[in-house]
Amino acid sequence: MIINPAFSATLPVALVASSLLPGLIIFALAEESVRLRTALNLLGALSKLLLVALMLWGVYHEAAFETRFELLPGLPLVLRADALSLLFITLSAQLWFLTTIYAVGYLEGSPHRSRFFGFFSLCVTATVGVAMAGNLLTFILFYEMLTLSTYPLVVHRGTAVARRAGEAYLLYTVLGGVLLLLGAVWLYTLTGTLAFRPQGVVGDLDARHHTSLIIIFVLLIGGLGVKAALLPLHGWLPKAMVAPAPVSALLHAVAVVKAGAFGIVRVVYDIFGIQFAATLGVMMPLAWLASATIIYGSVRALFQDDLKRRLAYSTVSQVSYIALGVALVGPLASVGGLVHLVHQGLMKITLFFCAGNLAETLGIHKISEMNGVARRMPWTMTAFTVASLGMIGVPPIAGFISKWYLSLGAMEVGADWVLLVLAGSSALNALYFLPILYRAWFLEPAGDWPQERHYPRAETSLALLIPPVITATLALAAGLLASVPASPQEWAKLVVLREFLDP
Amino acid sequence: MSIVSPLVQPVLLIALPLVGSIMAFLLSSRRATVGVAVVAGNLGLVGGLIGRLCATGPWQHSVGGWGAPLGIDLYLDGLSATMLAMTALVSLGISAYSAAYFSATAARHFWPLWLLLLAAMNALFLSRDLFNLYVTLELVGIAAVALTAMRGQRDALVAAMRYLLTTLLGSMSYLLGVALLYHSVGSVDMVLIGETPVPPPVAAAAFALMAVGLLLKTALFPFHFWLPGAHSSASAPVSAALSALVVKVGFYILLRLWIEVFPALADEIAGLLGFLGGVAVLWGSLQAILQQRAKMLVAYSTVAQLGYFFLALPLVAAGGSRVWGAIVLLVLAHALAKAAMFMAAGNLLAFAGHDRIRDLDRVVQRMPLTAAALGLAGVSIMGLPPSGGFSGKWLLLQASLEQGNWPIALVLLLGGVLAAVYVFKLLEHIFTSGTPTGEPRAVARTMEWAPLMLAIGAIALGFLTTTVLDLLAVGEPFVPGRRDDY
Amino acid sequence: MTPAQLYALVGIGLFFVGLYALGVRRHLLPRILALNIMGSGVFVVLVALARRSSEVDPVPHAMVITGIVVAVSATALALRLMLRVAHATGSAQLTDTGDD
Amino acid sequence: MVAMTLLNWAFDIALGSALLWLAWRCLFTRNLFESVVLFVAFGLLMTIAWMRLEAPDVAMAEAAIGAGLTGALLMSALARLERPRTGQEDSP
Amino acid sequence: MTGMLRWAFAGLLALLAVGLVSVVLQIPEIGGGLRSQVMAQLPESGVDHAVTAVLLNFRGYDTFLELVVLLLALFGAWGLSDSIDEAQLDTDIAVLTELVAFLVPVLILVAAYLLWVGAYSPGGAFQGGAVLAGAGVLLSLCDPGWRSRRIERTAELLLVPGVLVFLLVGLGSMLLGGQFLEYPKDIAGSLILLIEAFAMLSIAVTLHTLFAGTPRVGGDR
Repeated sequence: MIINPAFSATLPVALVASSLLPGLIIFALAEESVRLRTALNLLGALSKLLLVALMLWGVYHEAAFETRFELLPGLPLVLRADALSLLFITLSAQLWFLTTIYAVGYLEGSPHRSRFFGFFSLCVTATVGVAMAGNLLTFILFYEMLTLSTYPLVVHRGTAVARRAGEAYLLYTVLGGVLLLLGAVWLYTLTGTLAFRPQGVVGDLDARHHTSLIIIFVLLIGGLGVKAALLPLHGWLPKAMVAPAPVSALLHAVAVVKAGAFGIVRVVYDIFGIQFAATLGVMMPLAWLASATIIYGSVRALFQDDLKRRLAYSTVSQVSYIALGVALVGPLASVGGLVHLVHQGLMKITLFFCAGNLAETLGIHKISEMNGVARRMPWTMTAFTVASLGMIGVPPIAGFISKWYLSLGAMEVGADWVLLVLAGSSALNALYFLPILYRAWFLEPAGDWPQERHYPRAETSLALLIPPVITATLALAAGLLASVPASPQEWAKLVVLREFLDP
Repeated sequence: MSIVSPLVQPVLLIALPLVGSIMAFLLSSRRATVGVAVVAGNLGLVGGLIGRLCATGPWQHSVGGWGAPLGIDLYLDGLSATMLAMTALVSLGISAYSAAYFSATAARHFWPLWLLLLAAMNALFLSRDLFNLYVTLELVGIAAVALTAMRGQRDALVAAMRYLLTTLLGSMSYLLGVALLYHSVGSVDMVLIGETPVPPPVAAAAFALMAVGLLLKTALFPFHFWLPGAHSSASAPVSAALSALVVKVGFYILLRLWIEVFPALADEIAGLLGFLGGVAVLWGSLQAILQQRAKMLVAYSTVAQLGYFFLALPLVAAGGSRVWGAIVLLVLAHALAKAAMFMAAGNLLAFAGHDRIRDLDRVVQRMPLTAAALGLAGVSIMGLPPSGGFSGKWLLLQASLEQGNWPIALVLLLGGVLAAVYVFKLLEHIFTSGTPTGEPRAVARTMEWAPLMLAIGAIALGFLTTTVLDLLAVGEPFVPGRRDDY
Repeated sequence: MTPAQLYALVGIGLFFVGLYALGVRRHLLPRILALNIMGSGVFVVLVALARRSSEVDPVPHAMVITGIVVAVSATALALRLMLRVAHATGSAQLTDTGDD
Repeated sequence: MVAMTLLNWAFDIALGSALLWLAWRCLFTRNLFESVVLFVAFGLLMTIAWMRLEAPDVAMAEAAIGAGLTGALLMSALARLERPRTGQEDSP
Repeated sequence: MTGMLRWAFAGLLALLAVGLVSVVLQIPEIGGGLRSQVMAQLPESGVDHAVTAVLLNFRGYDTFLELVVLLLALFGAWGLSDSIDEAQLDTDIAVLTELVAFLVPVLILVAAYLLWVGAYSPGGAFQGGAVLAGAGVLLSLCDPGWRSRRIERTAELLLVPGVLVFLLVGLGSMLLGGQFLEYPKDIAGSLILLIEAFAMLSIAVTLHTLFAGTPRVGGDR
């Protein structure tokens, strides 16, 4: 189908600008100008949603949206919207909108909000850039920008603990960045291009380079694995819990860990090409590593009493589903992995929203304090329940779809051991989520809450309540309506179709 | 390209700041106004020259109309133009900062010296006559020392004295080399010498003497002993000028000698200089990490960053002008970023009355612009994208991997990590609170904007990479003997 | 060996004598003198080598005159700086750590 | 004729070694005043050397600047150095 | 430096010296360097004395920058002047006074002569300027205050014309269509004399100022 080329070239830039410009303006705003700041945030978020809708429609009809700019000799900066990037963009655009609303409510009256929302917008800008990166150079550029723009959010509270968390975060991400850079440059010296193309760009390389390619693969996955919190590079994630709740939500559901996972998908699909990667023999080890991370994360989660830490380890576990799905080298498994990119986002952000609500409204940080909390905050806990059941994989919630496709994919490629991993992890999920639900719903409250605050209209401020309810609903919908067109599942199928079956 | 008036002459780059300096000396007030105006005019002139360069290609100006070897030739090509542009931009930032920074008494001494330094650097970048270069080198050195000493505090005076002895020693060594060359060629014009056969031992000795002299001035490890003291004890704008511009001067001459006069010899010592550069990167970064005072940290970071220029030299032999381009990119990026860092550090000092890193108290809240300048400059110093530092390092990394030169690749990466460590050692403390010491003093707006602008420049350089490389290629400065086409 | 070469060698001798003193002496005045003597050494080399041929090349002479003026300027500044260092630190030596 | 050249040689060698010796004494005597005086003397000998090298212009410059004014500068600096005031720090 | 190190240092330098000597002896004889060209162009230069021609014409740009160096040294010293006591040398040379009174006029004459003679025989602005400065130094020796009492203002205004006139002549020759410092052939000689005259004054004043102390211009007024 035909669209005006100028339009198709400006759209990606507009998408980036829709959060970059508000961010930059917000930096300049005075602390007090709350209205203007909120307006700007929402305006940016809404316009981004609009632009994404446009793109979805276009890409669904095979239109190409691309912008390039000569950054280094022979190495352009490329922003392109294809099916895979849109899967990620759509997620981040929606969740950014909700998280903004949530953050406005959450940070009400707290200091340095201009700085916070400024970096918050930069963070989303970087995420969108990562999603739309048309070559590895562009990807790296926004990937590092993501690191730099999230650091101030992690240390936002300015306490010594926050500083140490920031140090840990930097230590991991900077080293990851170095691996990524080395891998990218090395790859470029071999192939002369860093473009992302279906079926990859290295397939036709001389066989004597294969060892180098394997090392490069390890370097790239190592660099991306840091943000994707792959074992053993996950250390920073639980520490980063000191950040304010909206940050944790964004970090875990959308921005950071997903950027890593998404990068892994990109490298496997569009740099190496999944078939070629399989022939290199690097996919099975990745599958093993992902499985190990899945189990390890779940086990560690079991022993955390701090709610956010337990959720963090749960993230470590869940994000690896994506890598696993990709690493299994089969259409169905890939669908499972990709769709989990979205599903885990919806569910995990719900859980963090709820955790934030508990902390804000009742001062609850520990699971042991949660007895009977559902009576005080039914809506919050309902959302929490839906999300955690989804994590466990209870039909018809989104998580079930992911695990279903992963299992099918595993059987399809004859990797039956994966079923054990999935079953084990689901069991562990149940073991660390169900007790929480039991406490919340069926136990008697143990006297007063640590720090209770009352709100006139509802169990907590509406800005805090509405987002989790919506995301929970979305998680449910994603499961129930999995097979309507343009649902995450169908979209993931579209991506996989274009990766596997196109000539 | 635009039509450029033929009145745009290289000589004006020397005349204008010189006259400005004399005015600043004779005037009894409004020195800063004159100074900033002159530096802005200088930037305009450089812009005009670059326009003319792109329009008509490189050209030379034979002073006195005699031409080499009898006379002295000024020469403008992509390389000199780039260095002039770097100097003009950074000087403007520094001047804007200084206008607010100095008390009337200090300004009385600062502006004449500073404008004269600018004139001297412009003259140096335009000259291709080895003896004339000696005179300009002395001008630059003496002006730099006088500016360092100007602050008048004990540490500044001692550092300036050591700097003076070092720079004079360097000049002497350089001049002896020139003497040997003159008497074996009968000319001090670079290109003519490059074309005339010189007995190998003489050439080697001359190159060694000149190179050592220039390395002393460029503070390549182990000749860096004078740098941290001088660069950290001078007043902030002076530190910025020293670190961003003055140390580059020696490197520029070395680069010209390398290409024009001693290509064969140069390839032989490339390995040694590359090794020293690598050591400088690691040693300087480690020292920077260990420092407790912001300005010392930034000064040692200069030692490290200078190392990169030499680290890359072994790649030149095989990589040719692309590697030179990457090196010059790093020079530019460092000039912008380091000037910004020193001025930002100066703001911390002026604001808190100290620059102990541990006690920087929530600077980011109180001086967001300065914090932003530190951050953005840091991005370029660390070599993170998008920034001039990144572009340069990427190109070098690419060259070193293409040539299978892993040691250099690893030093490049390791240097980046260490840089991240010391940059964030600074940054993390501006986010978290230390123990406030004394009543903070307000800092003038321009003193916050100037470094921020330069830091943004360092970032923007990442997007202008190809433009800069094109400008640099005008007249093929990296191809020996190219310049006598004119 | 010609007289010209003899003087050239003397020049090199002066250069290194000065260099040695610069490295060894602590007090600033001898160090400044050392730099001057190194300079004289270089100038002698410059002029002496021109003397080798029967008709003398005037260009090195001009260069040396320039050099002498540059040297006296530098010396004046160096002495001034030395006095300030002496007043500030109480001794005309570079006490703290640093060169050689 | 031969005697003449021999004489010249003898003179040049004597002058050269005198220069080196003066330089050495000037730089390594412990007495600052002495070294300044020796430096001036060195300058005067240099003047003769310049004449021997057929560089009268340089000789004049050396006599006037190298020996004369530098000597004066050194003397005044020395005089001020010998009476150092209490090492007070100067304000920036 | 400890004795051991001293010896090592000395040994190293000795080695380098020997090496350099051997190199110098290998420098080829290239027949008078630029002499032939200088002599060929001398008639064009406006003066008859080769060295002056090189200094003020062929390599006049170096000389111009050299004047800038002098000025720079002055600025530098000025920047350091704040706290150095300008108290004069308490040398008791009253006996000299008569001698000086006789010597100073002579020196001034000598300077003028050197300047004039520079055009066709050894001599010139620098030598003359130095002699003039020497006269000033002698005066300061027996009457430290003379300058600040007599000619302070003029003296300080005389610091800069050396450079300025040189610069103006250079730029002027560009306006006349030449290159920087490309004097019109017919008036080259007089231009050079003009430049040298001002240069001599500035050199003298600068050198004397460097000796006697620092100027009181600009903000000091």
